[in-house]
Amino acid sequence: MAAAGLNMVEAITCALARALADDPDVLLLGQDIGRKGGVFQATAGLHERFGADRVRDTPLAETMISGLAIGMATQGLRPVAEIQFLGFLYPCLDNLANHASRLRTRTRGRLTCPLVVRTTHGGGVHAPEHHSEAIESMLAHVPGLRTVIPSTPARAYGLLLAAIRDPDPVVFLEPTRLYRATREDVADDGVALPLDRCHVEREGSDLTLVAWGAALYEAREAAATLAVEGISAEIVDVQTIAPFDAATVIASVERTGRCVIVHEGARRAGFGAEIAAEIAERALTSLLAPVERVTGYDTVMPLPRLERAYLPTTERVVEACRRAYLYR
Amino acid sequence: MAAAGLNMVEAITCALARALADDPDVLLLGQDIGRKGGVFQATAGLHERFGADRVRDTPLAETMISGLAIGMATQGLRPVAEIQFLGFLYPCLDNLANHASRLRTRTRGRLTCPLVVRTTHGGGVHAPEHHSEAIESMLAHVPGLRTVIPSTPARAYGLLLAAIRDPDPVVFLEPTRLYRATREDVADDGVALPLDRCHVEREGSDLTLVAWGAALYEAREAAATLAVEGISAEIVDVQTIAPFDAATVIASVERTGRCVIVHEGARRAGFGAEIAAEIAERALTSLLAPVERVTGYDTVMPLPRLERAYLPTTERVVEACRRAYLYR
Amino acid sequence: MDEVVATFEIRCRRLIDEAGRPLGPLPPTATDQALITRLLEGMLLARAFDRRCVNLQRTGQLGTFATSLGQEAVPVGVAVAMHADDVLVPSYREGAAQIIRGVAIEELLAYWGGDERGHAYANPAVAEDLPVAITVGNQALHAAGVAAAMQHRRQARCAVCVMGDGATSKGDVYEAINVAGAWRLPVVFVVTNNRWAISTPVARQTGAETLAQKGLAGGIAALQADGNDVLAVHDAVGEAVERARSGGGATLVECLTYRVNDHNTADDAGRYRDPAEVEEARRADPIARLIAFSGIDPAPLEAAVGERIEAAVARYLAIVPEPSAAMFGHLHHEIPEPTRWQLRG
Amino acid sequence: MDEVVATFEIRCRRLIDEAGRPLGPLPPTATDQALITRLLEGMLLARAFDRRCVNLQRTGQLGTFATSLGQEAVPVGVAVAMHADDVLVPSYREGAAQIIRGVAIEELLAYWGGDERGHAYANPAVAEDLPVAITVGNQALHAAGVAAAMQHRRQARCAVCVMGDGATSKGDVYEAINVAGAWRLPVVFVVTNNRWAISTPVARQTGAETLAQKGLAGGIAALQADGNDVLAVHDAVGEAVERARSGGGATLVECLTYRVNDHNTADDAGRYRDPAEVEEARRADPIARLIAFSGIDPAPLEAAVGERIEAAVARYLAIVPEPSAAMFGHLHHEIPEPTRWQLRG
Ligand SMILES: Cc1ncc(C[n+]2csc(CCOP(=O)(O)OP(=O)(O)O)c2C)c(N)n1
Ligand SMILES: Cc1ncc(C[n+]2csc(CCOP(=O)(O)OP(=O)(O)O)c2C)c(N)n1
Ligand SMILES: [Mg+2]
Ligand SMILES: [Mg+2]
Repeated sequence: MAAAGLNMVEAITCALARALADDPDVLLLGQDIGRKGGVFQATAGLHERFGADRVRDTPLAETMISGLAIGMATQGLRPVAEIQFLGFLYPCLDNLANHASRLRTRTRGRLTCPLVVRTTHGGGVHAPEHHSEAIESMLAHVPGLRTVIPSTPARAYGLLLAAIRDPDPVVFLEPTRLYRATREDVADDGVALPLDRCHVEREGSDLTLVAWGAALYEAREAAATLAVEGISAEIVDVQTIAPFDAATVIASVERTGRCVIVHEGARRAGFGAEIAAEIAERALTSLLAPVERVTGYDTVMPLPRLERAYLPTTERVVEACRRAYLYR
Repeated sequence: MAAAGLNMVEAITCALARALADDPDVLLLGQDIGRKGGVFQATAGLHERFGADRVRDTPLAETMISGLAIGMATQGLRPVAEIQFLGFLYPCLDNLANHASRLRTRTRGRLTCPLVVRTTHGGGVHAPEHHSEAIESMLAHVPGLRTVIPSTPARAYGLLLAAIRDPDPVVFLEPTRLYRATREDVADDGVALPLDRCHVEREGSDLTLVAWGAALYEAREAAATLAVEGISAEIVDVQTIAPFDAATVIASVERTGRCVIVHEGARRAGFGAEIAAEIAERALTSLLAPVERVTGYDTVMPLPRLERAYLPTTERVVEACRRAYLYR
Repeated sequence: MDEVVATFEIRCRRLIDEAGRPLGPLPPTATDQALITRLLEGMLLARAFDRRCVNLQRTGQLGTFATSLGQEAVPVGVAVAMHADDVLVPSYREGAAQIIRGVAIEELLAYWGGDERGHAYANPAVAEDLPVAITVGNQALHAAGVAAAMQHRRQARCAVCVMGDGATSKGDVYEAINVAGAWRLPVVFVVTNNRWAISTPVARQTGAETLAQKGLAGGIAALQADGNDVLAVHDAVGEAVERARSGGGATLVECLTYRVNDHNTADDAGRYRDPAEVEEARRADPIARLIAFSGIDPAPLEAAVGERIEAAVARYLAIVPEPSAAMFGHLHHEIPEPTRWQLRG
Repeated sequence: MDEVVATFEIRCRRLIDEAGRPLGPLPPTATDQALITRLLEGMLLARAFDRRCVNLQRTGQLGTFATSLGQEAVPVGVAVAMHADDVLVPSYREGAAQIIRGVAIEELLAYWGGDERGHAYANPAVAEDLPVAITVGNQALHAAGVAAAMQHRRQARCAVCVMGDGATSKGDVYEAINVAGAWRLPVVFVVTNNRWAISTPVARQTGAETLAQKGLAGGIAALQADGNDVLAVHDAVGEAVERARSGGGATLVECLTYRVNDHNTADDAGRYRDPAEVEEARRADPIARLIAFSGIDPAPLEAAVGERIEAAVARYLAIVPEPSAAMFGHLHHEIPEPTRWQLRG
């Protein structure tokens, strides 16, 4: 956690500023993103720099934000909408699943929907109810919608630029717990990252740890602990949940033979299931141990007093990895 | 497909009538469920029999229907809401995921939410856009929400009664393609079926076919074809998607060693993934072949001209089963 | 103790009565023979198109279809009042408006026949118009977004959104009206109050005496028009369009009409509606009224419209089906690597 | 040609001015000393509770908290106007109303401290009241549903829903108003117009001149009240409650007040708001106004309120944490077999 560089919020602000500066069709909309700079300051200074027309405070209505962005996008604008917390995204699902993701198909390419919806992801920040969701798998089930979850400031920068430049709708989920957790040097060079590639962020030979967002940090800590025990863990940061680059995960599991998937959201029909299913179909013969999922439980994310008991911990990850490693 | 007996719509009407007659707290609400009897006639005659107070036409607003049902349920009523098609359920997700499924947890049992939302499931009836969705996996990801999909008239009757009597929220998805497809004798005996049990509807020894809703019929046809080839398929009708009775599927796969999952919805993060993941974790050593998923594709369900190309066909199921059977 | 802080009124515009007689001094448009002929031709087209579609549906050549019988003055008045560079955001009952704007009849047929290519609109005149909206009400926000884009680019254009009486119960529509008021968006919301939303009469849809007053909640201009008086519809919508295009903000125009047919070809209104009410409504027929007013002989127009439709039907029936891989072709701008294998079936 | 078909007016109720002087003949309630004392005590409680919560938050003993500073007349007027068997459906800024209705102060603290048991409400008097609503606006539909249940059972009761000015932009709120009008539901929607929704002033939230007129869209009764005049709030809400309970249908009461504090303890209003506006608003303080009107010495009430709060804080701080398995205990009426293993962690 370097002292220099940018934290994730700042990297996001930087990407937004670059997108606004580069492309006159880009505009931001959301609640309190103007003078206030957004509830997490992700748009701090942008209202002053680009004006109220391009950094637009909206009325308090999430359905409206999503529907407005669709209409704007059909006119060739590139709206980047902020929803304050992922728990407030539900009213947007109608527009995202029924329209944004379908407009190109519906009109056989005549109309397109180049919009981005930015919102938070995950818990662990002692927030009230509805402020800690991790429902990426619901979004991943929507054909035509890209879902991206960055895990570091630099990846947030590159992936957000890619999301804004993509000619189709993207939901960009920002792990709340990571907003200010780490700093790294981020070159503001306008270089986007690919939108359908998992990132192998640590090579290893004994097992594959697959994670994304803030849960990646538990995976990292687990890998460090396991390294001390002589277990070499490879870490794959999924980062683009949909489309999902199964090939990278499969290739890793083919090498390691073991896989533990870590995510914050509830287990049942969580995105870990998709990954495990791909492995069970495409890498079965390589598997030396059951594919384990270390996830949030199938219950409501508790209020702050119990939230730590809900989220996957490093210990749970380490234990699952040890079980996988020792499995014969 | 016996000539006698009830089709699924009639079985549903029958269950609704019984619930209304048995419990004064039960009431129905939805668009056009009164004099019109619902777009599929599921409430035909109930308005006349039970009155406009207990069979309530609502204004055209799905969010409203879900929110109203929650408020009613907190007062101890048991609202059974109809949403005309699953594609119009999206506006209800906010209330279902943020409130209905959480009210009991949120108040530590002080307030409860005994509501049912009935709507359609799946395609294949040449309907317009938004009338053919199969997004059960999105619902299955919501802790606290039960999701049920019946596959025969008798199971629809028993499961719907169970859903209405359950003291917590249930989404009840009725396969449109099955509404009038088959008839069977349904004893109107008020006997409910369990809400968290898969149903083994055909025993077999060579492989396990897991399906639900209308896709079960492709599984059945496939099993018949395979039988001719000397391959013995066991069929598990999941029927209660959430909570998901993995134990029944695991027990079957432990016996057969092979599993093919069939469902209509898109593949990525579809509920087939959850089932495959459970198998990869809990029955790995029993597996003699990769777990295959025969599903809708990861694209928008097409308009009628191409819908058949989207839906899983008996041939695709048979091929997957043959691959699994021949896998060495 | 109680001080009146705001007052509002809703007005209803009517130009000619059921017999086609002027109800007062008429606007200049009412003497514009070319315009009146266009309006009449449009309504005749609407009626003939609907009839042909129902016939195609009954013979298994088209999917479920919803006609505009008896309420043709609304889509026609709307389409004719719009400028070419405005954007139409229709529901599913404004085929006539789409055709008048430039959508090919065979494209509309293809769409209702279950083929997405029907929404591809080859004619550049309608390149920006939104396709048929099946989900009731969502399109109001899309229209507001289109309008916001126009405003953002300082264009003197507007979006015109058409919806039914039932749609006004959806929160989406209210949210659209509200943001249109807050941002003074160049958008016109036309509510076709045909008195029924499938089996629900408007009186059970809302406690509001008029649907126009829904506009008051967002602080936008709001009025009613006699929806069977095509001159009134044209006039009211035209005024709203000019207001929007000139920076004057949004308007809600409620057009009072009646759905004479069943909701669609899958519905049987006999189950829930008094036939006497329908008979009563038939007497207010917008086509007969305009003919009475104008004295124009409809026969030659009808003949021309009929030919145009038959030629389009022939083209429709000759359309070669898409290959099934087409369902993947436009999901994203290019098929993402991870799902490419699915193309092979 | 244009006929006026409907007219509406919005009235605003004010009973006493900023200096506590009557603005005209007062209702009998204004001479009811016991009532006035209750109202004053309630507002003092609200202020002291807020102050203590902020203090607990600053010292890490409570989560993010939103005070009602300057707008205490609304929750207090509302709670006192309700009958015991009505149901309160609050947002997150009506702690005072909840306490007056019977929620234990330590329960509220527990909730804001991150413990769901704070919503379990041991007091049967509030067994049916809805908990704090975090998602803005959803609660309006829940209130309509509660009211529909009461109506269904022919009970002479009502639901009272409180929301902010920002909430009125949500489609949910409109849909609730609309169904309340269509079904004549026994519900009162109280809009606390404190002029700000976080950093968004009400003028950018909507183009409507008043928020009361949102009610017109659903055909329900609608009025404003001076939200810093607790007698006016009590009177207007009381009238609406009686109307609802007696079958007269729904009302929207917009209470005009001001959010003197930051949005919550995580916000800094200095970034987006002119301090002069806040100073101006402070002068309209509802507590000072009622004291001026009534001549009641607040000191003894304040002392009693302070003691009550301190005792509750002590009980709050002594609460034994729940075991982590508690997060599973109330998901369903019983833990379903398939997820039972997760209990073991
Ligand atoms: C969101 C949504 N809910 C339900 C439906 C089913 N549905 C189709 S048309 C219709 C009635 C619409 O009535 P109205 O808005 O008055 O339009 P009209 O059909 O009279 O033109 C309904 C309920 C739908 N298409 N979309
Ligand atoms: C649906 C939803 N969107 C956004 C938020 C975040 N948020 C919390 S309070 C608030 C402002 C609410 O303003 P208002 O309704 O005026 O109530 P006030 O805070 O002034 O009491 C916002 C945007 C939320 N809680 N719920
Ligand atoms: Mg209608
Ligand atoms: Mg406010």
